[in-house]
Parts: sequence; C-alpha cells; structure tokens
Amino acid sequence: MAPTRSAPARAVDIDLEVRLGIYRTMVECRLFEQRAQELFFEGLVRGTTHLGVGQEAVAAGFAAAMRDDDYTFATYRGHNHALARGTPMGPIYAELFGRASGLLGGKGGSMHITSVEHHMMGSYAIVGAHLPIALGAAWSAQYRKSGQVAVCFFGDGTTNIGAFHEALNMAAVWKAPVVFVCENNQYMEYTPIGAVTAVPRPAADRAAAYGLDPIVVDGNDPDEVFRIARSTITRARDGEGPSLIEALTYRHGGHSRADAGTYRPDDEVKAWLARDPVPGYRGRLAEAGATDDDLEAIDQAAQNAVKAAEDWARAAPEPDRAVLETQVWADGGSSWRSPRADG
Amino acid sequence: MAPTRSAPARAVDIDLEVRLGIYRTMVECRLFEQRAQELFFEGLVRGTTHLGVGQEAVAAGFAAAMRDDDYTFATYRGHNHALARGTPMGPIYAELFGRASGLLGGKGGSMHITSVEHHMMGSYAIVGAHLPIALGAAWSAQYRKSGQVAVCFFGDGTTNIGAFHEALNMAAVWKAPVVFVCENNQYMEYTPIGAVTAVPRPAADRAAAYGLDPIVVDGNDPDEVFRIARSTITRARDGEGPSLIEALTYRHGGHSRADAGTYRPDDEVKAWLARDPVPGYRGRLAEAGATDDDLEAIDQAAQNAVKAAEDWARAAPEPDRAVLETQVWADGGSSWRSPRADG
Amino acid sequence: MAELTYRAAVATGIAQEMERDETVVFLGEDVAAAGGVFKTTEGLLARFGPDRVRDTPISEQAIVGAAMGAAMTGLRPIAELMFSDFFAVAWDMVANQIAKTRYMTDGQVTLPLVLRTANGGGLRFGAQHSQSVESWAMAIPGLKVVAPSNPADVVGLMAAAIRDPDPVVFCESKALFAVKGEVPDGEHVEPLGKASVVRAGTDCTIVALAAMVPRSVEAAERLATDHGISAEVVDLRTLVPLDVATILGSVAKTSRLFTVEENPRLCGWGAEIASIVVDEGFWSLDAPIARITTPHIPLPAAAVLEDAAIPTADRIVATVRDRLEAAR
Amino acid sequence: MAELTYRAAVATGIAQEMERDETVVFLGEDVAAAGGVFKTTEGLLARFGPDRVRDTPISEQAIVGAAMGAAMTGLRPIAELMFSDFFAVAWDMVANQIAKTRYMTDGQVTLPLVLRTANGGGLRFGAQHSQSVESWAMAIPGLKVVAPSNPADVVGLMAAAIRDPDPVVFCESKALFAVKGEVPDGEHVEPLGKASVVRAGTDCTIVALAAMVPRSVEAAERLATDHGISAEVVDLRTLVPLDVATILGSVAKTSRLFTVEENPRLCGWGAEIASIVVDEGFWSLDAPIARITTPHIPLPAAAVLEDAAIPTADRIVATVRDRLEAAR
Ligand SMILES: Cc1ncc(C[n+]2csc(CCOP(=O)(O)OP(=O)(O)O)c2C)c(N)n1
Ligand SMILES: Cc1ncc(C[n+]2csc(CCOP(=O)(O)OP(=O)(O)O)c2C)c(N)n1
Ligand SMILES: [Mg+2]
Ligand SMILES: [Mg+2]
Repeated sequence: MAPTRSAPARAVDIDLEVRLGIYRTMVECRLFEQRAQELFFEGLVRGTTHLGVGQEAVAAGFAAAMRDDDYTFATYRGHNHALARGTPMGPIYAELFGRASGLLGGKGGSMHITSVEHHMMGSYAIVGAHLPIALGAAWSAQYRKSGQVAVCFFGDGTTNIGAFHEALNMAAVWKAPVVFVCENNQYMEYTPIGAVTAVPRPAADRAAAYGLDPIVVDGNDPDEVFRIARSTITRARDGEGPSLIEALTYRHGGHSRADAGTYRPDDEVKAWLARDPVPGYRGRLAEAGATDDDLEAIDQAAQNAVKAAEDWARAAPEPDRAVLETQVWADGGSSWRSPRADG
Repeated sequence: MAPTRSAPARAVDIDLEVRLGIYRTMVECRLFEQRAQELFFEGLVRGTTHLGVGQEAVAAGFAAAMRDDDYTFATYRGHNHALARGTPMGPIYAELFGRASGLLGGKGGSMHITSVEHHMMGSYAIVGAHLPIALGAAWSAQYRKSGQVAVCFFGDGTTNIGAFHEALNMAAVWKAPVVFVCENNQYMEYTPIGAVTAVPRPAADRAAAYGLDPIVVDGNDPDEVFRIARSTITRARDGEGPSLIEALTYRHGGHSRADAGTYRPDDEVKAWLARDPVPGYRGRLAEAGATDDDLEAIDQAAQNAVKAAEDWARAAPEPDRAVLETQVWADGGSSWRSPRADG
Repeated sequence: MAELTYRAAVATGIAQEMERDETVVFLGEDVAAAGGVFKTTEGLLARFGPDRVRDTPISEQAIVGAAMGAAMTGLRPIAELMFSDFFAVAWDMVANQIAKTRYMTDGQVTLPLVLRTANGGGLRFGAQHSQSVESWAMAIPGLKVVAPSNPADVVGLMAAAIRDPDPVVFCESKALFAVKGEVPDGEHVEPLGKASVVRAGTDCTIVALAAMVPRSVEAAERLATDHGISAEVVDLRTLVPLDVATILGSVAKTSRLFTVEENPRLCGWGAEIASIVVDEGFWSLDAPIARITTPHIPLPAAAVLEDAAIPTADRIVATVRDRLEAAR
Repeated sequence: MAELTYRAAVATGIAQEMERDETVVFLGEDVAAAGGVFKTTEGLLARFGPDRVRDTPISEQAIVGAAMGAAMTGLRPIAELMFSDFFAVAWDMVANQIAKTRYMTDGQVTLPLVLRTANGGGLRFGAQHSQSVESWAMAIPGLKVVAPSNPADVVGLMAAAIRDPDPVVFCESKALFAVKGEVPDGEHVEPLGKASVVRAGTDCTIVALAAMVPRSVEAAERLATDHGISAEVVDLRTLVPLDVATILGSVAKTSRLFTVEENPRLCGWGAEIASIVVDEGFWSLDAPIARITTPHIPLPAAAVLEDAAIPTADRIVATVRDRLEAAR
C-alpha cells in the first residue's frame, strides 16, 4: 500500500531552483518514455523496452543530489536515469530505433543505455550484476581519493539474487562510497514481490544483515528522495560507507514491451496512479510559489525537446554493416587472430 | 571469544543412552580424523583433506536428533557428518587413499564423501553450492509428503556468498523442511571471518533478512546442539519451515592438508583447546552417571574400529583404469556419441 | 496430426509428461501464474496445480540447485532459465554440481532433470539476451544437450529429455517460437542422440541445429534450383549424445562438409564436428570444411546488425556456392 | 638471468607491474595476509600495502564485479579466482558483463583487467578443483586468454596481460607451480598472441598449451630418439589472440597435426584449431588430425585414475607413433 505523502511545508529546506530542476527532469523523463512506448507500438522502437513511467521521482531526486562526476549504475529500466544525468534524448531514441547515431551505435539497444561522458556508467540487463560493479567503481573512487560516489539503482526483485548479497556485504566491509537504491515497484516481471520474498520490505528488511540502517522512502515524493539522496551521498563521500535505500514506487505500465500489466489489481493501480509524482509535484511547486509560467515553460520545453529528439532520431541512418565487428576489443577491431608475421 | 558452557544439570532432558551415543560418535570422528591427518603426512592420503577435529559436537549432536531417512548435506569438511550418519570408516579411508573400494570408487576423493544409503547426500566443495541443493531435497520431501527433513552444514565464510542468500530466501518462502547449520569456526581459509563480514554473527545476524529467528548455540556443547537440533528438525517436520543456526566452534588444526593454522593467535587457540568437546563431554557424562567402564569401552571400540578401517583400506587395491570412463552418464558409461546404427 | 506452434509445443510436451508421471515438477520465474514470459508454459498451473508448477524468486542458483536436490531425492524436476544467457548466473550449479555429481559419487546419485531455456537471437534483444549457449553445455562432461528445430521435435525430444535419467539442457529457439508445424497425435517421444537427414543431397553436407535448420533447408532448395547444387541437410537435434554415424555417413557420400552455427565462432559445436570429421572422415573429404557461424562477437541489438551477424540462407547459399565453384 | 619457480614468477610479474603503475590493484580470497593458498602472491601485501592488495570475503561475483567496476573507472585491477573451477560461480560477470561491455557500449567502456586463476589437474583434488577452463573463456567474444608453460612466460605474459587494454583470463597451471626456470633480469614483457615453436621438427606438428607443453616436448624427444620421428612442438601461450599463422606455418611444413589438450574433449581449443587447419590448411594435410585430450569426463581424484585421464608423454608418444606408422 502507498505510504502517506510528506507535508509540503518541510520542503523549505530545498531551494525552489533545485525543485524546479527536479520537476524538469521528471517531465522530460515522462514525455520521453510515453513517446517511446507509442514508437514501440509503431514498430520504430525494436526489440524490447522497459519503461520507468511512474518512477521518475527516484531518478530525478537522486540526480539533483549528485555531483557531476558521481557515477550512476542502472538497469535495463534505465532511460530515466540516463536522462536525469544529462544524456541527450536524441541519441537515446536513435539507440532504441537501432540507428547509427544511437548512443551505442545501435550495438547495445534499449537495455544497455550508457553515457560515460555523463558518468552514466551503464544499464545492466542481468538482474543483480551491476551491484558488484557499482561497488567496484566506488572502491576505485576510494582508492583514487576522488571523492566520487557511486549510486546504484535496481528493483525489488533484485534483492533475492546472490549478487545483491555479495555486493552489499563487501561494500559494507570496505566502507565503499556507494548508495544502493532499490526502486520497489512491487513486482518483478509479472510476479508480486511479496509472493517470492521472505520479508515484507525486500531491501529495508535486509539492511541489518550488512550492518546498515533500514531506510524506506516514498519514491513518489521527489523532495523526500532528494533529502535521503543528499544525506546518504554525503555520508558516502565522507567515508562513512554505503547505504541501502528502499524507495516505494510503482510503474504505471507493464514490465516491458507490450505487457499491459493486467496481473495487477485495479484498485492497486488506481491508488498508485492517484499518486502520480509528476502532476503531484507540479501542484506542490505551485503551492510553493512556482508561477504557472515557470511550470508551463518547463512542460513546453520538455515537449519540444522530445519532439526534436524523435525527429533527429528518425532522420538518423541505419548502422553500416561494416561496424558489425568493431569494438569487440580495444584496438577497435574484432580479430581473435594475432596479426600474421607477414602483416 | 568462546561462549560459556551450559550447566550439565539441564541435561536431564536427554537420555543417558542418547548422550552416550553422541559421545561415541564424537570419539569415532576424533580418532578417525586424527589418524587421517597422520596418514596424510605419511603420503597415504592423497590430494587434500579438511578435518573437523574440534567440531565433532555439531555433527554428533545433530545426527542423534535426525530420523534415519533425514538428509545430510555437508561440505568438503564432511568426514564427521558422514561418520555421524553411520557411513562405515573403511570405505571413507579407502576413498582418501584413492582405492577401488573407496566409498566413491576413488573418483570423488576426500572432498566429496557421499553415502546415499545413509542419507548422507554429499560433501560439496564449491562454497555455498549445497545450500540450494539441500533446499531442493527438502522441497522434494515436502512434495512427496515423506516427512523427511534436510539438514545442511556449512561454514561461517559461506554466509557471504550469493547461493547462501538465494537458498535461505527461497527456503523461507516455500516453508521448506530444511535446517541450515552454520559451523562458525571463526575462519574461512586463513582469513578471520570478522575481517570480511559486515556483521559480528555471520549467520545469526542474517536470519532476520529471511524472516527467521537468530539462533546461536555453543557448537562445542553436544547437549545444546542436540536440543536445538531436536527443536528445529521438529519444527521443519511439522511444516513450520526452515531454521538457520549458528553453532560457535573451532577447528583445532589448520584449514586443510599441511596448514598449521599459524595465522591464529596462540591465546585464541589455547582458549578453544581448553573447550575441546570430546574430553569435556566425557567428563560431563561421568558426572551424569556413566561408568568408567562404559566410557572406556566406547573409547576402546572406536580405537579398534579406526585401526580396523585403516587396515582394511590399506589392503584395498588401486582402482582399475577401466573404470576411468564409467558413471559419467546413467548407462554407466561415458559415451557422448550415440550408438551407431550398425550397433 | 495437429498443427502447433513451436511455442505451444513446449507446454504440450511438458503436459504430456506431467500427465503420465507424478514425479515431474516444474519451477522457474514467472512460469506459473503468468505462463512464462514467452508464454511457453501457459495452462500448466491451472492443469497441474501450484505444488507441481511453481513461481520462484529471481534466484537462478536456487532454482537450478533446487532442481538438483529434488532430482537426487526422487523427483524429475524441470527448471526454466528464462533466457539461456542466465545459465551464466547458475553455471556452477550446472557445470560443477549437476554435471559431475554422478561421476564423483560413482553412480550413487542420479540426476534426472531438465533445464529448459529460451536460446538464441533474432529478436533484437542485444548481447545479454540473445546468446546461443548450447556449446557451453556441450563442453561439460555429464550433460546432455538438446535443441529442437520444429514443433514435433519440441514435443518428442522434451518427452525424452524428461524421461532421461541424466541431466538434459533443453534449448528452445526464440526465433522459432511462432513457427507452426504438424505434431503427431497421442503420446509422442523421440529418442535423444539421433540426427535426422531433413533433405537428401549428393554434392555437400550441411550440418545445422535448431533455428539454423530451416535456414539451411531454404538455402539447400535455392542451391538446387539456382545453382544446380545438391546439398544434404542434417538436423543434429541433440549435441550430446552426438550422432557421429549420421554425420560421417553423409560426408562419406558428399565428401564436403559445412556447419551452420548460430553461436560465435570459437569453440562452437561445429569445431568439434570438424575435428571429428577431419580425423575419422579425413579420407572421404575432397575439400576444406567450412564453418558458417556468427562472427566471434557479442550480438548487436540493431536489426541490420543482428541480421548481418547470424547466419542467413543468403550467406549459406553464397558460401556453399563459392566453395563448390572454387573446387570446380 | 635468475632461476625462479613458476609459483614465484607469478608474484614477480605482478610486482613488476604494480611497481611501475599505481593504478594496478589486486584482490582475492586469502591473497594478501596469507599470500595466496598456492603462495603465488606472497610478499605483495608487505610491499604494496592493504589499499592495493586486498583480502575479500568468499564472494566471487563481488570480486570479479568489483574488478570490472574499478577497471571502467581508471584502475587496472587483478582479481584472483583461487581455483579456475570457481569461474563458474562468477561466469555471468565474466561472460555476460566483462566480455560484452566494450561492444555493447560501442567502445565507451574499456576494461583493462586480469582474472588470474589456478587451472588444471594433477594434484588429486577431484572434479571440482582440477578443471582446465581456458576453452570456456576462449568461447566468449571479448576475452583474451593466456596460459603460460614456464616461469619466464609467467612473468612476461603477466606483464603484458596487466598492460593490455582488454580483459584477460590468465590461467596458471597448478601442475607447474613447482617447476623452475630461467627468467630474464630487469623488466620482462612478452607480447600476447605469439606462439613459440619450442622444438623444431619435420614429421609432424604437436600443438600444446601450459602444462601440456613440457609433456609434449618430452614426448618429442622420445619420438626422436626411440622412433626416429621428428616432431615440432608449438607452445600456443595465448588462445586469444590465437597465433594462427604459426600453426598453419608449421603444418605447411610437417603436413601432420596433433593437439594435446588437458581439457575434456568436446569443444576444447584443439577442436577450434582443427577446424581452422582443416579449412585454411586443408591442402597441406597428409593425414587425419588427431586430438590427444582428457576423455570427456569429470576428473577423478584417485592418482591412478587422474594420471590415466590427463594426457601424458607416454600417451603422446604412443598416439603419434601409431598414427605415423599407420601412414607408412
Ligand atoms: C539473472 C536474471 N534473471 C532473470 C532476468 C529476467 N528479468 C528481467 S527484469 C526481471 C524482473 C526484475 O524485477 P525488479 O528487480 O523488481 O526490477 P523491475 O523490472 O521491477 O524494475 C526479470 C526476472 C534477468 N534479466 N536476469
Ligand atoms: C566458491 C568458492 N570459493 C572459494 C573456495 C575455496 N575455499 C574452500 S574452503 C574455503 C573457506 C570456507 O570457509 P567456511 O565457509 O568458514 O568453511 P570452513 O572451511 O571454515 O569449514 C574457501 C575459500 C571454494 N571452494 N568455493
Ligand atoms: Mg520491481
Ligand atoms: Mg569457517
């Protein structure tokens, strides 16, 4: 069931500027993803796509609290996180379309969105795999004394796989600067998380197993997300080690592709739709003094950006077959044969 | 540091017969293993060997509480558990010597002692692997309504690997009749468990993550072990699901082979040797009314059994090379080629 | 004869065996209530109930390990790995535990179980959801490996795999799920270890597996009509046991061998077959053996790239034609 | 020239690189304070400190995953898998993540890391602690695979592996740890991808790797003295990149090929080489290619059985002699 909304009053501790930025990110994610879904049904987006519609507050709230050089690690449901770190929309669409100017040249696809330039260190499609990898990036930052923090986003279902356990324990022992964020959207693919998990709170009820505090936050409340992001990232940067956060949220649509999510009770869906973070936050910002013009401008700009990105991606060429075998190895090539003596 | 010894008085709830049986098992294990170590240095035991000297109370206490058809799953440090379930000594020695009459025909070796006939379902040499397997055996018993319980023994270091987490969660969700027993001997191979674990009690402090009660028992107190075995096995048999037990104990020797265990502080070793379960329990049984003759007889019989087993194994022939390729598949053979049409 | 899709044949085969043997149980992620993410197991929960058809957490090691524990204690479990790429997450259970335990225990432990999985590419899913891992399993002593190319074989080989006393890795081709084919009525069981010559020919032998079989047959038809080349196509059906006799018999007749493999090149099953033929069939070879495989690369997501990576009928036709013309 | 054991050469090679490059870090189980269970990393903790030489929990997925995360953020990690059999526990990290990420990100992510491991049999450790997994790694696009046969190569190839911009699986042979050999003084680096002809010959080519190299050389000596057969022995040193030119060059000269593989037969590296030679070197072959491998079985623990399983100089001599005499 949905947690209760925190009182807007508390938000005075967050600058309106920051909050408007969070709202901008959320709107951009929302419009980008809704359009992506339409384009999937249009057949333009190939393969698969896992949307984060409804979960934008987590990505936006965290991104606003991160330093530019902090690392993001996400899952196949990673578009929101890529956008929140500043990855341009056009190349992401182009990647979903399988085009040459895709963010990954068409090689990665929807499940592997990565933009190292924006410290978006990847979207990982094997459940749990990126938790140890994020720990490794945090260990590297610790060793390099760079002050960077790694933030690793994953789902509720991921808390039941081995890699979760190994990463949490080793991160805690090493006091690695990493924040693990479980986006508990209540379901794995089609199975309710409660049906396959021994504890009611898949992440929070595991925290003590790693000597960590249980932290649950309303993942649909961008201000709450920002606050916990700020405090846990600071803690990590200060050398006090990792945190594990369970953010309660919900995906408005199905798990992926054409899934309509019909396995979910109507009233549950209704209750969560009523807590849609985007209009909710818009209203709260209005109460907090944001003008209609400000908010209108943000909405409009996001709409234009999405439209422009789509047009740009539509115009992008298909990949050249010549790149099929490039970038398997660091010499840019694919040869598993050492060069012949005669060249 | 070592937990305090429980008052002998409480033991009135356990028949002297049962306690003498537990003592017999402990002495057999102790003498069998001590001799195995000598035979390793003599070069008769090949490859490797992981001894449970000092940890006998866990194996003996549990075996005494198990039904004949309950399943045991153990690690490479599994000789005690095999003996405690009634596996004859001779074939185990023969297996350690790599002989044809070895329990596994010489194919498995020290790390894989198995005697299905005694429901000793195997010794597993990849850390953590047998926890899910034990869960599967428990699931099978549940499905077959056989009333059997699976008891799975593993070490403290095993609590940090992924398979531990997956097995505990799924066992709890399925209410599988399995008892997970962590023999916390304070070390993985050469590294103290505290140096690599985020919580002080590697197993007990993880129980809550699976909705289970934290249970810590003095693993050097056979009576305490027997009591917790009796209650958790009954709980499992009654359909109330799994338990996770942390039994505090210590290996008197090194991790394996020639390891002298020099990485352990002298006073720590001394403190634990002072709590050696075998003489300790012997003394307690004497107080409880066991006659010197009874105890002498048990010691003598165990000595004779070990000697006889060694002689039997020494006399056993080397495996015939002809068996090299048998038992890869269920037809007894090894052929990966289907029989030719022409036979 | 009923016409079934390859997808529907999966549930049909499993149901046939669950019907006749109470010890057959089935577990996996989203397989019960949802009927599987590829809808290959729809209806099994309703028909056989939650004790026999179980949804699991996302815990591949526990899924495969539980299947092993159940198999050694009297059941015949079927475990689903949603995508074959996820075998990597449970590889210790498969390669170190399940494959080796019978041998290590000198036959004390028997493991009659099936590990089912959606294998291969063609769906634009990218490098981590499109692999062909049948050769990974072939490399591990103690496993049997099956990969059907049509609905009838899905049913017949699934039945045989479930009845087999050894652990079987059963690879279902994603690219074939929608393909329809005739399936014999009544109980249908096909023996493991028998390849089938799906098209007779005299000029060369094309050995293929699973999704590469229909492509090889199409190529063979075009080679015949467009180039007057008579190609024999052998559908291996199972990699272990391997029907070496049928392969050698065909090569003895045609003197030329091509393998068509969906896997990346290095150490694919075709390499093993080439090494067998260049030894035992050396004197019947008139020309080099050519392997037609996915290049040694991870699979790309973009349609044009994935289509350029996995062997197509076009590539098979071109390669065979060039090789045979070169020899003329 | 100093004489070192293969075991000591491991620490020497690692130390040489940690000395010259601050970004080289090392992690694994019992590798720091204890110096490794095979004592291959003794002294590294004392010399480079706990920030660079780290003991880990028993968490192979975290160990390998952490190495990957560190490699993509500026470090050059070396991770130890105590026994190569444990690759199975972390196979997703190796095969799905590390191997594929550069390709999936179109080159955005580079992974300069080394996965070191004690590989192979001969120590009576049984089926789960004796495997040769180099062929598992060879089958995965994106990995490089190294397996040295002597102390000098351990140092030189270790240095190259650590400096290499790609992920390298570095297989150290347990059976060779005690072997001594000369190691050049000063900085020693050997390029990856160059096989070496360790013994010249004219009658046949024997391609071997790691622990099979000294056995093949011994066999070649005996073939020469006892049977008048001149065998050329090629030490592959690295499977990826594979030095195809040297193999084809040798076969062009000898017209006969044998592979000596410690791995179980199916899909071993020798199969790949046979498939290359029967294609690109077909016309220079005068006889069938024979693969000398461990049978397709898990490895047994008993000494007599393990010795019967893994190729020996005796078996190499017998096989080569029989094959060549048959041809006379
Ligand atoms: C190891 C592994 N097992 C199974 C899958 C298939 N799979 C993809 S997403 C998913 C559900 C993940 O649930 P959760 O962690 O809650 O993330 P969400 O999709 O809800 O964001 C599953 C089972 C996978 N990708 N990797
Ligand atoms: C997956 C895996 N990693 C590492 C090892 C090597 N190893 C064998 S025993 C051992 C220590 C295990 O410690 P613990 O679980 O406490 O059991 P103990 O040996 O103390 O009984 C290790 C690291 C292994 N066998 N399997
Ligand atoms: Mg979820
Ligand atoms: Mg221990």
